[in-house]
Amino acid sequence: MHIAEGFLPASHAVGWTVAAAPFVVHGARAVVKEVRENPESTLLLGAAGAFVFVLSAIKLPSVTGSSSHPTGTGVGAILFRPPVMALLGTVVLLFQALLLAHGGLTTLGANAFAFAVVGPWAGYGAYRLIRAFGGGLLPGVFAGMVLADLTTYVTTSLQLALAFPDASSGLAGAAAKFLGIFAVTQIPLAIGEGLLGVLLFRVLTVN
Amino acid sequence: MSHRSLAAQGLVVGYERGARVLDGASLTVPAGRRLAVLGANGSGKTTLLRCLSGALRPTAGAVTVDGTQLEHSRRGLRAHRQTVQLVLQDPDDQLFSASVAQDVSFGPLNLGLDEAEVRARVAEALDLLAVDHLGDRPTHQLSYGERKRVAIAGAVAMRPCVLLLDEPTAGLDPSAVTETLAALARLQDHDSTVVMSTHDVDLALRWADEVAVVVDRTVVQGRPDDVLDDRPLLGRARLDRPWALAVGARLRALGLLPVDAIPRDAAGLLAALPESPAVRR
Amino acid sequence: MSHRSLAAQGLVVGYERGARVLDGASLTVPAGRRLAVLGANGSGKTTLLRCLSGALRPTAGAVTVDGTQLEHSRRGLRAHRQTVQLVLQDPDDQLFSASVAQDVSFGPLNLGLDEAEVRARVAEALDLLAVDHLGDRPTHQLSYGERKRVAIAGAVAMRPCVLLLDEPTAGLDPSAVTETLAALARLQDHDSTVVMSTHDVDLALRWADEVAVVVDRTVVQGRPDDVLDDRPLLGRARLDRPWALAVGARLRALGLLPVDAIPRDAAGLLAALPESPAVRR
Amino acid sequence: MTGLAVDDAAWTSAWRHRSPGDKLLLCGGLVVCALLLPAWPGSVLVGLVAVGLALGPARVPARTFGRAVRLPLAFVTVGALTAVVAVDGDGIGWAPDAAARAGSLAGHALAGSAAVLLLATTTPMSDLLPALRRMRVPEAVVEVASVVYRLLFVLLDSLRTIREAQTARMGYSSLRRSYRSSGVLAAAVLTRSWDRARRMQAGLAGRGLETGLRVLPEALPSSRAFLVTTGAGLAGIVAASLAIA
Repeated sequence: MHIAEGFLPASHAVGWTVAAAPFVVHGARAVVKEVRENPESTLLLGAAGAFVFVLSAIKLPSVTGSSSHPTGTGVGAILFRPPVMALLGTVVLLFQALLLAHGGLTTLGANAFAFAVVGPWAGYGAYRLIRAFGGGLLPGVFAGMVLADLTTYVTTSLQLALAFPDASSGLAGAAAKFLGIFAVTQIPLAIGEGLLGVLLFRVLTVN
Repeated sequence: MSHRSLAAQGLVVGYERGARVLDGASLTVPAGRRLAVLGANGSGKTTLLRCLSGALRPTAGAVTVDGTQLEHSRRGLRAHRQTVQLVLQDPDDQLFSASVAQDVSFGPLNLGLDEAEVRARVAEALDLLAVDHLGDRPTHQLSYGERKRVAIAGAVAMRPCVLLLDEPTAGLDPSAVTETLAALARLQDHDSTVVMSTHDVDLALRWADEVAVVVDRTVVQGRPDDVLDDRPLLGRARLDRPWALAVGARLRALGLLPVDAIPRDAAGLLAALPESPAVRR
Repeated sequence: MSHRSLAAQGLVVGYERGARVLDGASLTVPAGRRLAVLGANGSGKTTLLRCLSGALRPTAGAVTVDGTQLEHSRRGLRAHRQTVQLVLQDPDDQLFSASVAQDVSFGPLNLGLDEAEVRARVAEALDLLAVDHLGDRPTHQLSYGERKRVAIAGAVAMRPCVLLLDEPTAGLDPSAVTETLAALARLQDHDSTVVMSTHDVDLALRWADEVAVVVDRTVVQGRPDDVLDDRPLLGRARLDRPWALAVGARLRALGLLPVDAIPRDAAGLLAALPESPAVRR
Repeated sequence: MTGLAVDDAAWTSAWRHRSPGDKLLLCGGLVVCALLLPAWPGSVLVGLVAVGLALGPARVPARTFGRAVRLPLAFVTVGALTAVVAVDGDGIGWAPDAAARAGSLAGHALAGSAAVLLLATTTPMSDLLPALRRMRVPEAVVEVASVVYRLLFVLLDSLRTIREAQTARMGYSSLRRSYRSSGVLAAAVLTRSWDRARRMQAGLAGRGLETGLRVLPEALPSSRAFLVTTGAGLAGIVAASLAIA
């Protein structure tokens, strides 16, 4: 779930945009360099971005029957590395805002920070850590996908808490509220996304 | 598995973008007979087949199997899927597993059959489609024609009573068309009723026992030599008149063919014509 | 833009997986004449066209334009591209932009033309293909046939002297085939020599001035009514004999057609046959 | 092919041939007003203007607009309620001014969402992306984004078809099977995306891919009357808000 247009106060919207900018610009540089050396990679990167967009259209099956969609940034970070994902993730967010009314333009910075920066880096970090300690590909993918999904929602919750501190218990209380609503409920879905990632990579590695 | 009669009455399908795709379309697939669904691209052929298969729920109208109406409930659809299977035109969007055998086993596995039974179904389906030699090949290495037949095998492994095929011969070369038609004949003998959609009127005339033309959001059904000789209808449907009907009519008028001879293809026409009275070179 | 003569001599193309695709294939595209390249799926038609377009470098052999040999240098390829354009079978392989007009502008822009000239080329190409009404429609809302014609427009906007089309009519319904053929005729009048590959022998007989059959890794070129009547050759090429040649031969033998009449389609056959001697109903 | 409702609306809207720059200015102005002006009456005015323009002169189907606004509405409802609930050691209660704060939050967000939606339902992405170029976004990034826009429809189409084929073969008849099928589906779409990119490389090589994916945007000239009206309208909203608030 991305933060809707107009929901964040202007100062927060600007602040998060500034925070996300270095990562996105870094990603853009990587993309520009890649494309300059190899013009065909425009198509490959475009296909990667389209894949991440479309992945979020897959319904995660859930026990309760309510449906939810994967963020897809974990698999993107593992396949394309976090810098590229920072850019592709932002492009995907722009498309989600303008094609699905999911997210917004002034909240693009805040959403990019959660979805295209924190999620991919956390997921990629978890994946590398597990691989480095001798874990297999699939456990690495599982941890990467779960963490990318979960940290995205935790970041979004904290962004909201920062913007709307609780009237009586302040920041901590607000964090508890938003985490409770947006992140804790996400835990089973994050695990679902991890499972999806494992199944996806299992199919890919069999090929 | 046995031949079943599938029918649709008064189907109405409206797309969100405004215009209706089907508006009161009715169709009967007689058990055990070959039905060709004809129509130009965009006429609604695929929509009609998707309604028949249960994949698309019409706004109004009913789909029936041996008279029993299809319910769009979980349970109703599950039963329907074991009776009717649809194979779409593009095989690439239906082959989603790594190897041919794996892909064909997808349906039987989901039916909860045991391993031996799944293997038997896969072997049977590959055999019926004459692609048993491809069993352990990766799907992406197959030619277009092979992929099309493997996609059909995936549906056949569900042992459907009625098999709906959307443009099974489109894009195939003549020998692949011949092989596909031979496979369909085997399926028919194996008690699956086969329906195919096509815009190839010559093929429809040659193959079908009955044709259904999708035109003006509805369906006109009848005998191939009647319906495909109806020029105003064909004009509205943006289809051609099969050459064999045009040439056959003239040759009958010339007295070269018996008045009741309606050849359906070149071989039939040549067989019906008298041998040459002239000296052969 | 003017008609040019494109030719290939002794092309050898070997795939990594072992077997050769072409082995000594030669072909001449006479300037301003319609050439149909015929072959079963997998025969090497597409490979041949890709060699002619410069997209694929043959292991041995040469491609020439008006006698000048194609160099596979950056510079040589760039010059070749302005003379010869290839349109692939699947339009989705060539349409990368969601806006039809933007997609068609891609080629002319790469030629370094100024904006006004690019706009003129885009308008001309859309007009020649009779898809000018689609200019501001998104690619993803177009039908398959419309996408195919827009993909051709993308190549036509480069104003090629020779246009190579891989299966331009595959998957199209009769009216879309008619429209595509009409567009090709306009291109021909507009001084582009048109080559199409197909496995539809009836279409090749009807359309082509010359045919080239890709068979056994090489090419047999000649007049349609000769080459497509060569049954041993067609057998090796896994192609059918066009019905019009088979039926025409019998009717000539029966004395119903003049000895020199070789009808190429139903209309030609009916026109060449005598009017009915019998009383019409 | 079935597309996305908002995108379909953009391609057929009566404002399709208006300059994307003009529409960006209008919608951007409305978004800023929604964000900065007091919710009463600023957000209300912005919301009314955005919806009025979309359903009126731009002729966006009301159904499309209404459906698209559901997603932000859900977020705003949950988010605003959470923001105005107070928690402390004693338990949960409403924060002071809960109703007013929730109303203001919802007002800003819904007005802003309506303004963005006005842009989204009148301007296809392929008109907007060239505008990014003028905002000094690197050419390569704009080209990647335009390929994303084209391919996402191709992949969405594959996704829908594959899912339909899986469903027909009972792939979603239990939770376990649903998971397995979804994994296979995701992998299949990923391989399709690679395959598509590879095939497009071959397909575009002959048209000069080595110099990038430059295209010529349609000539959609700016309208002075539109700009003047936009300026006056935005000024009016600001003035009215400051006067009333």
